[in-house]
Amino acid sequence: MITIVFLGKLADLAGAPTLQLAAPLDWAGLKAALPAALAEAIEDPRNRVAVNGALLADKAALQASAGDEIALLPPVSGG
Amino acid sequence: MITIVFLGKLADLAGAPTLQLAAPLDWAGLKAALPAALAEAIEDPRNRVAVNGALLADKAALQASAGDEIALLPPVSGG
Amino acid sequence: MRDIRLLHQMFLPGTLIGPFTQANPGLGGVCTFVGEVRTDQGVEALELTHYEPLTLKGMHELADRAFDRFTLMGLLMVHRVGVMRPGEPIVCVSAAALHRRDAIDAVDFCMDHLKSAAWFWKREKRAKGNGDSEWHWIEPRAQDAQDLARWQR
Amino acid sequence: MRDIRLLHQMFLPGTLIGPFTQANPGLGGVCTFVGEVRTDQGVEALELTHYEPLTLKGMHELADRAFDRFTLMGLLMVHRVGVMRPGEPIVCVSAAALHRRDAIDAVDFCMDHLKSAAWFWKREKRAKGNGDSEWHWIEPRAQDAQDLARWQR
Repeated sequence: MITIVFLGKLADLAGAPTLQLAAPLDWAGLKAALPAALAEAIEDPRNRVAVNGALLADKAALQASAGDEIALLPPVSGG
Repeated sequence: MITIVFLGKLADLAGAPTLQLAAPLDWAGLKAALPAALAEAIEDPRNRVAVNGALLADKAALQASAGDEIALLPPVSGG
Repeated sequence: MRDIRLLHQMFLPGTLIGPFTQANPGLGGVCTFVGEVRTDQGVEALELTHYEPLTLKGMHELADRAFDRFTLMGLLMVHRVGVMRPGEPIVCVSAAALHRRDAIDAVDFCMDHLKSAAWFWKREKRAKGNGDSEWHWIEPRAQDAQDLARWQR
Repeated sequence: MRDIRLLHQMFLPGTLIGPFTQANPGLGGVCTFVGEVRTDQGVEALELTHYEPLTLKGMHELADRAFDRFTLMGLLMVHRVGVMRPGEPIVCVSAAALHRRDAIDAVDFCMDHLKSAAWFWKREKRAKGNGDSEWHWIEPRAQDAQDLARWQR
């Protein structure tokens, strides 16, 4: 399984802070596995993606396998 | 009498932090009453003069009478 | 002396700053900023969410940049996560240096980055008219981008 | 809350900052700078001379300008005079505000002015080669003028 972690308001859209999905997952596979509103939200270029704590320069290049953790990161809040 | 207060390195030149001089005093009278080295030092345009805690805009306009306190203020130190 | 922490519980800044100052003997100055949850009208609580693998690492990278950029003897950077009430401290940054400009600028630099470029997501619990309350996410502000731009070089 | 003082005795900044913070409920942030006598090679003591009728009045005028220029809730400005040993605090400035930029900038502004435009004369007691020591007056530095120029407008 792959753990998906939703941060900030993405957790509201997901209805939960995490979700387990079957491995493996690429970007298209991840979006297909998520509810439409969430799949659309994570396409926003300001949303970043990290795999096992490492930020992806290009989230479309996502490749995750069993045991990985994918974090979906909306823009951080201001001061 | 008039009290003269020497601040900073002027106190070293004067050999004491204060001095009593006979009233009244104007700028020429003050300089004449001080040792030459001190009279010269207080002519430095960076040296300010206060009478009873009020800075003089033009120290040459000094007019002090009995009971007054004249403070001779060299440039303040830096940080 | 370098002390970078994420805290899950209420903290008292004074208990951190004294030991931090003592740990940097010979310093010329210490600048400290403490941020608290403001008592804004109707705000009942503030929640900060973090993502551990990025948030703490990001704070360490920020500290590295502060040490590179300023001549520092020590840096303390402590940030709360979780739910906080108005009046509780959120963040404490303290910088010790030989010269005041380094200490003050390092605190300013770290605060601007912690506030708008660190991995924290914030929401406020605000009272509604009917006696209930509701959580609202806090968005980035234009002022944040301006604050950060001051440090670009 | 406004607290402006000249102190003739050693003080502990922590004992001032806690009550100052408490005295400004609802604040968003507090910035504090504490300056200490540096332990420079061969420096045994620092003496600050002041002229009471001008020095304290000047600190109050500086506080007035800080309140005019920044949006502050409180300002604490405490300065030592007399003879101090390395490691002793000389100055403590703390500003409380709703927003961090006001608090940080007010401290920066007050420190630049206290360091080079306030009525203090400083001399250092420095060790000589032969075991004796000698007092040396500290002159203004070019850096001080640059620091002050940042606030001209």
